[in-house]
This record gives sequence, structure tokens and C-alpha cells, in this order.
Amino acid sequence: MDFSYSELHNDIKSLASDMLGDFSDVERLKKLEANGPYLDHELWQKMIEAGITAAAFPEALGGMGMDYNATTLVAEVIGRTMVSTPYIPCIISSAMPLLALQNRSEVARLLAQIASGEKLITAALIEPGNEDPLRASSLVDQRSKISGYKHCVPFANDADYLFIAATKNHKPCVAVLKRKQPGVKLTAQLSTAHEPQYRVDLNNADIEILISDEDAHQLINTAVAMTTVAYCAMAVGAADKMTRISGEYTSQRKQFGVAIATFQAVAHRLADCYIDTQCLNIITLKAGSDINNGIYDSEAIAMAKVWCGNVMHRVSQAAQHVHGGAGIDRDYYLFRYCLWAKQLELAMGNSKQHISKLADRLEARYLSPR
Amino acid sequence: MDFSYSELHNDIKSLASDMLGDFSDVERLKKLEANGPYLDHELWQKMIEAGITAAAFPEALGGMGMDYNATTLVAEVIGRTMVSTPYIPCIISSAMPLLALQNRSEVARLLAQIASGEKLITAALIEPGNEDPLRASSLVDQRSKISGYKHCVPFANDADYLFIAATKNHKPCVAVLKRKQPGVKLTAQLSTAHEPQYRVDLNNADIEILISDEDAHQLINTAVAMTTVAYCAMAVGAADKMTRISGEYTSQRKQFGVAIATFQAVAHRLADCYIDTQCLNIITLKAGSDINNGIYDSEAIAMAKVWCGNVMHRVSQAAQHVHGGAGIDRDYYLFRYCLWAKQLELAMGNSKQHISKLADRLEARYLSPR
Amino acid sequence: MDISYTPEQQALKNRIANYFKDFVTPDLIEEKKHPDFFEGGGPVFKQKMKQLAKDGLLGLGWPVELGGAGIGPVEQHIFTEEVMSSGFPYPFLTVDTVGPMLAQHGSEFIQENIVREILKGEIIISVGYSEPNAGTDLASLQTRADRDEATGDWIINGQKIWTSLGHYADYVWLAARTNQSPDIKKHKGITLFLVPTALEGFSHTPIKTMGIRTNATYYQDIRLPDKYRVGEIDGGWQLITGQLNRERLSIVNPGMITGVFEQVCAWCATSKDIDGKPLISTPWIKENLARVHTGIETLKLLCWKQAWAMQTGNPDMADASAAKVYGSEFFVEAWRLLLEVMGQAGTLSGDSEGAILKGVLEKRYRVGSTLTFGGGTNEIQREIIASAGLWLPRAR
Amino acid sequence: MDISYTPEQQALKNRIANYFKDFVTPDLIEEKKHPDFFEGGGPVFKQKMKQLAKDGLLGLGWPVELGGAGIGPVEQHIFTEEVMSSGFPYPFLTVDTVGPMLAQHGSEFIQENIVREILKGEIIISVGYSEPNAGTDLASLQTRADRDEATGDWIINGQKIWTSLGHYADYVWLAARTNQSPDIKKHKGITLFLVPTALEGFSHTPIKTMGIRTNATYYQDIRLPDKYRVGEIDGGWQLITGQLNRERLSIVNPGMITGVFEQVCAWCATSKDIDGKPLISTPWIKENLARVHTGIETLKLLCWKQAWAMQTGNPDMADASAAKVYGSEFFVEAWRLLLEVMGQAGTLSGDSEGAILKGVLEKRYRVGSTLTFGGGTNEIQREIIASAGLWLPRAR
Repeated sequence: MDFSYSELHNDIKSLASDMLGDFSDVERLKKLEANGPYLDHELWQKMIEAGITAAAFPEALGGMGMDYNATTLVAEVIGRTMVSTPYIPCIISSAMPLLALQNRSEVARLLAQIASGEKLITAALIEPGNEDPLRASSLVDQRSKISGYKHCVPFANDADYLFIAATKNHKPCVAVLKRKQPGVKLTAQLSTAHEPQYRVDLNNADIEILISDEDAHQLINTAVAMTTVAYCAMAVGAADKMTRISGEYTSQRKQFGVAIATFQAVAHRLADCYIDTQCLNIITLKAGSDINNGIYDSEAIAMAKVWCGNVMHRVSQAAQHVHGGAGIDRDYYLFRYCLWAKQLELAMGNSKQHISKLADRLEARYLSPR
Repeated sequence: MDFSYSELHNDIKSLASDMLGDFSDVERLKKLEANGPYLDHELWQKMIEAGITAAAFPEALGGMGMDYNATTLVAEVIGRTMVSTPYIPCIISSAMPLLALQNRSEVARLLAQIASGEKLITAALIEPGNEDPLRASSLVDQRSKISGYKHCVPFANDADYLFIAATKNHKPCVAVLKRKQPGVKLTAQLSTAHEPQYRVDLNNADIEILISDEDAHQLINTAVAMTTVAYCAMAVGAADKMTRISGEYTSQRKQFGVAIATFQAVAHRLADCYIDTQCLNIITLKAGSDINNGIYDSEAIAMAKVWCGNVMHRVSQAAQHVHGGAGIDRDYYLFRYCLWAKQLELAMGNSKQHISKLADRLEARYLSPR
Repeated sequence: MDISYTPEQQALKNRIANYFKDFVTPDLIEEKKHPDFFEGGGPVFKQKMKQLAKDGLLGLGWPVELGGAGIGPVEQHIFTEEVMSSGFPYPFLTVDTVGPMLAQHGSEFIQENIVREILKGEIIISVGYSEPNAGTDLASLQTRADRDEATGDWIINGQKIWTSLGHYADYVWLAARTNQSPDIKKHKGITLFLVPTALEGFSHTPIKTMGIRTNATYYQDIRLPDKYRVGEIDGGWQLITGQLNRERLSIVNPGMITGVFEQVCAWCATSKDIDGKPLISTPWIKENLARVHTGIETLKLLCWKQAWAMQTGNPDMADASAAKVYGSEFFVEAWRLLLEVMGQAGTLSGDSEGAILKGVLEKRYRVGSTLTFGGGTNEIQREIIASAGLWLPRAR
Repeated sequence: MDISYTPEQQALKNRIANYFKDFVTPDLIEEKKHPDFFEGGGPVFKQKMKQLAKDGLLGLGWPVELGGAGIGPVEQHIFTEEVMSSGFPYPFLTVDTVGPMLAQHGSEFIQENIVREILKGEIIISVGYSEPNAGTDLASLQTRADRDEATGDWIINGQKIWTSLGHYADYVWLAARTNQSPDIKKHKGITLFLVPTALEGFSHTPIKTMGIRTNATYYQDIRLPDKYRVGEIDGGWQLITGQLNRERLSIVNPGMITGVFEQVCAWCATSKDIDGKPLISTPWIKENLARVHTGIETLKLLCWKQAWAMQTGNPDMADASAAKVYGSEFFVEAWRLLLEVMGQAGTLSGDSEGAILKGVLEKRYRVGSTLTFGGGTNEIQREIIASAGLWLPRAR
């Protein structure tokens, strides 16, 4: 049992903290978001150059050979800084799972292009009315043409490729799709967090199926597990930051002649946020550790997402509340965290869905003959 | 819409408050309970004599012709004073539903005997492993003999009769059973609240079936509704009293040189108890009003029991917590309320069961063609 | 004790519900999409307000001599629940909180000219209390009104924030300091004024929030005739608390959620999961809905009780605070529970492709937190309950 | 970062789990039914303690030179989780909180004579802090120890309450005032002593609570040799906080619930509802169980992290408080959720006909609330978190 990070992990975290911190200056963010959802190309380029994006790729593909834990550290820093990059959909949801197929030359080539920043991939996992990627209703026919709908696909308009969960012959498959082709139509969607998202209409589009049936099932599970825990890690960063922003604000804001943080009601509510953040953090670390150990169906993953939803809701509401009006003012900087809080709560299954899943597993375990 | 009570209602409430208050002197209660669960015969006799027990009976049967609301006022006072009488199982669970059959001479005779205190009846509604009185597994055969098990029957050892929900020919029926007869065996059970309760083993015991099939269904529903809301009313009294006991204690208890009620954390927690009590009270009033209006399947009844479970849990824990050790000390007087709190939470369906019921109703309503 | 509508109240409710069925027309929906008009203020909204007045619905509970219907607070509440449930941006601050204060405490000039206009749907009033350094601690406000002894006019200078509707309101119900003496308690030097926004020296700038637009408002050497003063000089604190007591109930009006709740239930009944089963048959989804349903019914009862208490005497102060805390925190929980049933698609906004029920809940999340600190922060409400409801010694 | 047992830790866990499978024998279960022996103290309990010592399990994490196994805090925690889960009334105050403090700060006499006896399972120690007027405000304690300058002995007078196990403990770890000077801060005049309960002048009376028996203990002119003093004169406050930091983690040990949880799940799987369906297939029942399951796994992780931190350096103070608040409030919630699945039959006690799982949960309800105020009330823990974890200015 070891709760400490290696030196290399600490290095990548502090590198990311410094860089993303520099790029999350509030005035800069305001300017970028003035025209709506955006990708911070300048920062993304820097992250690629610094080796942050590909840190968990093997050296042969341009990476540093680190593990999944390293990517969650970056996700946590993103949650702390609210920069807008495709790190999670590109690196964690798409590239990391594809590492399992790196012995295939076309996959290795793609991964190397992602590592170098030459190409961008994003993940198209969910569909309108169906958020289970293992039962995608996007169908691939015998000529490897896909038709169907995906939505809430982050950064699709900037991506060269889409990592897609689809169905062929009633079985799941994983495919890579070139975005720029006839048969692929994007429609911008506006979501709470202001991440650029798109509905993708697929109409006999060309795809390359990478893997099918049981193996595809496993790969989709991997992508889902990695994405889920990445959001939880991002939530850890966001929860901690919201709590600390609130601590600073209430330590300075005076009413009745004293800092409002000296009111027990305020201090204790923030203490509850601290406790919540600790709990979310520890279960997220466990889930990440399980993924690192190859356990993609770990109960800790569902548990982490249960906490993620609850903590994002509670901490975001507490932070807004103790700020009074300032918390929701778009001139201040708390609101970005609160908007992402809702997104992180609902993406990849909310607390109730995951509790239901855990409940079904518990039932099955205790009813199965021993 | 009228939230006020009639003068007569206020009179019966203050009569009950005074009398039950007198009999709930802590030293008296301690002496009575020294030998385990008990019925306070002296108080019960006084309540009968004062006309409190039969207040909602028609005058012809020895009552004052009041309504169901009057009985919940008495239940609230019981929750406030923690006296141990069979008022709820005898009057509310058994006699009040039987009023529907008062035009039958044998029922009228029994009710008059209950009113005069000559006879005591109690309700045997639930069974081991089955808490739905509409689906009792206690079976009545063609010779009107009953066999089966009931449990958690309050005051059974003091009762002359048991009001029983049973099944005959696969349909519900309601019967009255003489306790003292071969084929009826009582075993004392110890429950959280220290109300005297019994398991009743029925083995070919004689019963008198009062009503069967659809009409029995209706009568059982009435008994269940009236009992459920009576517990909610008792819970209102208990919640308010626990909150006020805690308010007094924390106003006097000093730590760090000040009354601990001046700490915001304490004051606000008690304010939350106040809010909880208000909510429980208002929904219980609504449920009682619906019963008064003959609506025994009112959603407000289930909602009141949802609140009852939640509020009993929260207020009891809060009261214990702000007291520190004193709250659980059997030498002090809070603990009786806390023990009953758990009983009131779990009797006649807990919060989760009633939320499930409401959920099923909602589903049915929205899925039914309009 | 009979907690149900009288036949007359039931008939009124049916009539009003029927009236509002098609009241929110597509052109109003379209108008509300403009951030400045989400809370009213556009031309369609203004026309609808006049329509409401003409149809005799604006002042059901108001005295007849002021142009109301004089039916009573319960009936007024039945109306408010329905109008809010319809989605119409009903100006409850004007009609249900400031209006009645003006009717009771306004000068003859105000009574004659402004109160009647409110009931004609001609006037919208903003509330000007909060300042950058005076939020929960309202008594610290620094906006000042100085008497011009020569004319008797008041010269007003200062700044307010969170002046909702301030960009289109006709008046601001403004609290200003009229006594600068350090010897009196801070809350004893405050006077209330009704400031016409048309006067020279008034200006506003938008504050964009997560969910809605509100305003900072500025008062520079505004010369205000004394007839716009409300109540006694230095006697504003009681008017503030009186208005806030009414506001507390208005902001937790169940109409805020009843309509949305029905829509979500209907959506869950008609939407199917991947196995073709209605969403409403999923255990956790119907449980979420049942919890919201239970919360709504409870909130309704708390509000009815308050309305009934207004009719019969003085509503209890601790109970009003309890309703405000319960209601505002219930809304926060309810928006969460309802949004959960939509899954990730619940995060899609307004007109976005794929947004559910036009993103009504996504929007509610973004405006939902204001209620727990607006109208008197919930911490202050709990202090009121602790002292007025439980007689605890004061904290601090 | 690898949050899983090493193969050695897994083997240890398996071995210990196996060891405890049949450790709680029927005679111990029977003995625990006596109110005085529910938390240990009876002859069977004492024999079991010696057995644990003989089998080398009492001091896994203790240094070898004191008779321990010297394996480490994580291993000690693995043991404690299992022993608590078994239902054995493990004296964690003695072995896991006071014991280590004595090993670190005790006099030579104490080290030689008492510490070793603890690891032999021969000694039980009670904690004597709380007094009728000193609970959360511990520094106000008034029990006094006065030096007899002639002999160097201490004369102890005073009263303690909530002295759990005080009716059978061999020693009380007692905090007493040794400096009455009004010029020093209250918490700077306190010294720690280990008081043998066999000494003349010690007595106790039972305090019956909702769930368990505890004690008031009295100290009348007890003459205590200086060798029973622990740490510096007037330096007791650090020992108190040191002991409480350890207690905080012990009282939220997940072993308190893991065993019970398994039992409840198994009961829900084998019990059928009236339609013959296993209870565990009812949506709300399995949801309740899943919520408890999630809470337990989270608590385990928080405790593992603390045990690991003890091994590698100083555990974080705010995190220990966070674990205590979370754990104690989770237990309260968990007992409720588990009891709910039993319905009304859940209220039946112990040996009663119809009691489920021998009323284990009914009992837990009655003892459950103590954790939120015991071991340093949760309000104080939140103050610690606010200042040590969030650097907020101090309240009051």
C-alpha cells in the first residue's frame, strides 16, 4: 500500500500546474471565451511541446512511459485551472485505451501523430437518448460504413479523428473515423460548462474498425473507466479549488465588522467541503490505482463517480452560497468552476446511475451461489 | 382552507396536555418503567373518565362526536409527554375504523365498552416477514378459526380483544378475536421504544369476522391510514419537544464560558430541527384533514410518513448530539424521545417504503392513458 | 382544520389555471431568450401585464378601493402559484412585495398615482438594498439621501448592486442613509424612497451572472421630491423587514417548480430507455420524481399556511423564515434531482440540438443558487428561527 | 501510488481474518449480553485477551523491544479492522490509543511494568477526561492533583464522567489540574496520570445510557506515587491531544461496520418478501446497501491513508479530523440505512422473538450517536479543519 507519487509524477504535476496556471489568468480566459466555447490552441501546443500530453505514451511513440495515474494528475490540474483543452477526450478517452493496440502499425502511427500534436482525436461515446457506449445504436454495415448519431462530442470541430463506439452485427466495435469526409455533419451544441461540443450526424461515413466483439467490449470498458475517473480527478481539482477560493473570499469579505469566515456557519460549511473533497480524492485515487493495475471493472470506479456527483453538487452550491452574489458574477472567477461542476456531475453517469449499478452488482454477488 | 382548530379541539388538546403532562413527571416514569415495558393504568383510567379516549365516538356510544383530527391532537400530546397508554392501538387503530360498522349492534356494544373503559382492544396488523396487513398470511378457515402469527402487537397482554387483519378465501377480512382463549398464545417482545409488544401465535382460535373482501380492504386501509397518521402526529409532538429540550439544555449548558446555544453551529442545527418539525407538522395536518374528508388513499399520508421517518432520524440525532453525553443518559429525560423516534420512523412503513409507493403511483399516473 | 380548497377557491384555481394555459405565447418565449428580457421587460411582456390587469387578475388580494378584487391573501396566492407555474416572468417583487408596502405606507401622492398604476400593469419596481459592502449586513448601507432644507427635496448619492430588473424598472424602492450621526444604531438612520429611474442622475450597468442578467445601479446627485419618500424619516428599517418578509414567501412560491415538474414527469413517461421501457419506470428515476413531488406538496402547504395566516392575523416570523430556508434549499435539491433523470443530455442549453425541454432545467441550475442567499441569507433566517422560534440566546 | 495490499499484507489479512472467524465463541456472545460486559470485562473476555497476546496479535505495530511485532501501522490497522469486525469487544482505547502514548511518554516504571502487561492482554485502561462541567471545553477540568512536597506523591481529588470501562479497568488515564494559578492559560496547568483503580479513594457508579453502561468515577484523596505521572508536570495537554488524535481514528475504524454489513446483505439475500422475491432484489433495499457499501469503502481508504501516513511521517491533523467527522456521521447514516431494510421488525431487541440478526442493528442505533460528540465533538473537528486545513481565521 503506497499513497505517495514517484518523483516523476510529482514533476509532471508541478509542470502542469505551472503551465496551466500561467494560462488560466482570468483576463486571458475572459478574452478567449468572449466568442463562446473555444479550444486554447496556444496552451495545447505548449502542453504538447512540454511532453505533458503524451507523458503516459511509451517512449517509442514520443512519450515518457508513465502510467494512467500521471494522466489523472493532469486532469486534476485542469479542474483546478479551468483551462479549455481537449486533454481528456483526446488523451484519456481515446489515446490511452488505444495504447492496448499499439502493436498494430496503423494505431502506433496515429498515436505518434497525437503525441507530436500533428493530429487531434476526440471520443464520441454517447448518443441522444443512449448514454451506454456498449450499446451504441450507431450501426456499421458490411462495407464499413457507419450511420447514426453521436452527441456531446467535445472539440469535434477541431479533431482530425473521432474515436467511436459503434455496433456491428449486434456486437460492439471500436472504430476510428476521419472527421473531414462526406457523411459526417457537425452541429454545435451549447452545454453548461461551455466546453465546445457537437452533435455528429453520421450518414454512411467511412470508418476503420479497430476491434470487434469481446475485445471491443473490453476496449470500450477501458475508455469508459479511464474517462470516468479522469472526470473524477478533474472534480477533485475543482472541488479543492472552489473550497479554497471560498476560504479566501470569506476571510476577506467583512460583514458586521468581521470576516464572514469567522462565523461558524460559514467555516463549518467550508470544512464540510474539505471533508467532501478528501473523500472524493481518496476514492478517485483508489479507482485510478485499480485502473493502473488493469482492473477496469473495479467497484471503486462507480463509487468515485457517485462521490463526484455528490461532491460537485454540494461544494459548488456551498461555494456559491458563501460568496453571495459574487459567486455567480461572470466578472469574478468562481462561476467557471460551478458550471463545470454540473457537467462533471452528469457526464459519464451521475451519482444515481452509478449507485444503481453498484446495487445490481451487490445483488448479483449475494444471490450467486457460492 | 382553514388551518385553525375549533374551540372543542383546542379544549381536548389542552385537557390532554394538562393531564398527560401531570402523569409524565420524570420520577414517575422512571418508577413505572423500572420493571420493563408497562401500561400506565392510572393515567389510562383518567383519560377514559375525562372523555379523552372516546372523544371522537358518537355521543350515543359515550363519546363527544368529534372527528379524526381530535384523535391526532391526543397522539401529538402523547409524543410530547412519552406516557405509555394504548391510546393509538386501541382508539385510533381499532375503534376509529370500527366506527364505520357502528350500525351493527355487536360492534356498537363493543365500542361502548371501549368508551367506558370496560374493555380494551388492540390492533394486530403486522406479521413476521410481512408488514402489509392487506396481504395477511394469517388464515381463517370455513369454521371461522384463525391460524397464523402476528407480532409487534402493542399491549396485547392487557387487551380483551384483538382487531385483526386476516385472509379468508384469498381475500382480506377483518375480525375481532377474544384474547383469552385456547389457541391464542402471547410471547413478550422487547422493542426499541419499550412499548409492551407481543408476538401472537394463533392456532385454530375462534374469531368473529366483521367484514370481508372489498369492504374489508377498505376497512383495513382506513386502519392503516389512521394509524400511520397517528404515528406522524405523535412524531410531531416528539420532534417539537426534542427540539425544545435541546434548546433549553444548550441555553443553560456553558462551555468556554458561554451558553453553547450561542454557537452558530448549535443554534443553526436546532433551527434545522425547527424547520423539519414545521414540515412534518404541516404535511401531517394535511394527511389528517384528508382522512377527515374520507380520503384514505391520499398521497399526503405516504408523504407524511416519509417526513416522519426523516425527521425522527434527524431531530433525534441532533438532539442527542447537542446534548453530548447527557442526551443518552437514562437519568435524564431525552432518551425516551430518541427511542420512540426510531420506533416511529420504522412503524407502518419507513421513509423509503413510502417513497417507493409514491414513486409507483407517480409512474402509474403518468403512464395511464388520459 | 380543513386543508383543502373551498369550492369557491377550487373554482378560482380552475379558472386561473385555464386562463394561463395558453398565456405564455411563442412570441413571449422568443422574447425571453434575450438575456435582458428573461425576467420580463420586453414589449410582449409589457402587453401581457396590461392584459392581466384588464382581466382583473393582478390584484385579487388587494383592497377594492385601490383597484383590487379584495378577495384575500389565499386567493392572491392561488393566482401567484398559477402565474409562476405558467412560466410568465411575473413581477412578484412589484405586485406582491413592494406594492402592498406602498399601499400601506406610501404618501398620498404615491397611493393616488403609483399604487393604482401597479394594478394596471403599467409599472415595474426594482429593489435597491444591497451595496458592494452591505449585503447580509444591510444596516451598513452607505447610499445617502441628504435633505435640501430649502426645497425639502432629497439629494441621493450612492451605488447599489444586484438590482434585478433595474435595466427596465420604472422605479427603485431604495434604502438610503438619512442620518449620519455616529450616536445612533446603524439601522435607525435609514429611510425608504421610491426613485423614478427617469430622473437625472440615475444610471445602470449590467452584471452578467451564471444564469441571468442583473444590474449595478448608480445614483448621482438625484434630486427627489419628498413625496417620493415612503414612511417616516429614519424609519426605513421596518419597511425593509416588512418587504423582506413578503419577499421571503414570494421567492419560494411553489409555482416556480410545479409547472416544470409536470413537464419533466411527462417527458419521463414518453421517453424510452434503450430497452424501450419508459424512463419513468426506472426505479431511481421515479424515486427522484417522488422525492420532488413530496417536497413540492410540503412547500405548497407551508405557503398556504402563510397565506392563510396573513388573512387571519399576523403570520409567524419564525415560520416565514422556516418556509424560506426550506423552500430555497429544496429548490436547489429539486433542480438536481430533476436534472439527474436527464443524464448528460441535461447539460445541453436552451436552443441547442438535443436539449431536453428547451433546457429549462439547465437554466434553473444556473439561476438556482441565488435563493439561498437572496431575500435575506439562510444563515440570517436560521438566526431568526433560533431566537424567535426557539428563544435561544443570540449567537454573538 | 498503489492502493492495494502488498502480497505480504494480503497474506496477513487472510491469516487474521481466518483467525477471527470463530474467535467470538457462544460463551463470549452470552457474556456480552450482560450490560456490564457488553464492552468487555467478563472472564471469557479476559481469557480471550490473553489468548490474543499469546498468539502474538496484540502488538503487531508495536516496537519489538516492548514486546510487539514491529511490523508497522498499516499492519496494526489490518488487525484492528478484523478484530473489530469480528464483534470482539476489542479494547482499542488501551491497545491503540493510551498504550502507544505510554510507550512513548511513560516513566521507566510504567514502561517496565505496565506497557508490557498491555501487550500481554493483562491490563485494561479507561480514559478520564470529561467532567460534569468540562466536556468539549476540556481545558476547564477541575479534578486536581496536589503535590505532597514531603513524599513527592500526588493527592488526587475530583470526579469524572463517561468513564467507559471504568467499572472494570485496571487503570484510569487521568487528566488533572496541577497548577491552579489564575495567571496561566487553563490548558497549561494540566498533568496526566495513570491511576490504579485498586488504590484507596477510587470509586465508581454506573451511568446507564440508551445503549450501554458507562460510569462516573470518583477520586477522593487518592495518594499516587510520582512514578504514575506521565510526561511533564503541567505538560498534559499535548498528551491529551496526542491520545485524542489516535482515538479519533480508532472510533471510526471500519471494522465497526464491515462485519455487520456482510451479515445484513446475507440476510437480505436469504430473506424473501411476501411474493417470494429475495429482499435484496427490491430496488430501494439494494440501493440502501450500495450506499452503505460505498461509504464503507471510502472510510476504509481514509483510514488506510492515515495508517500509511503514520508509517511514513506525521499524519495530517486536518485529515484526521476529516476522517473522524466523515466516519462518525457516516455510521449514523449507515445504521439508519441498514435498519430501514428490516422494516418494523428492525426495532426488536436482542433475544426477542422475531429480532433480526440478534438485534445487532437495533443495538447499534442505541449506541450510535456517541461517536459524533465523543473523542472531540464534530464541531471542534470542523474548527480544526477550518483553521489547519483551510487556514481560515478562527471563529470567535
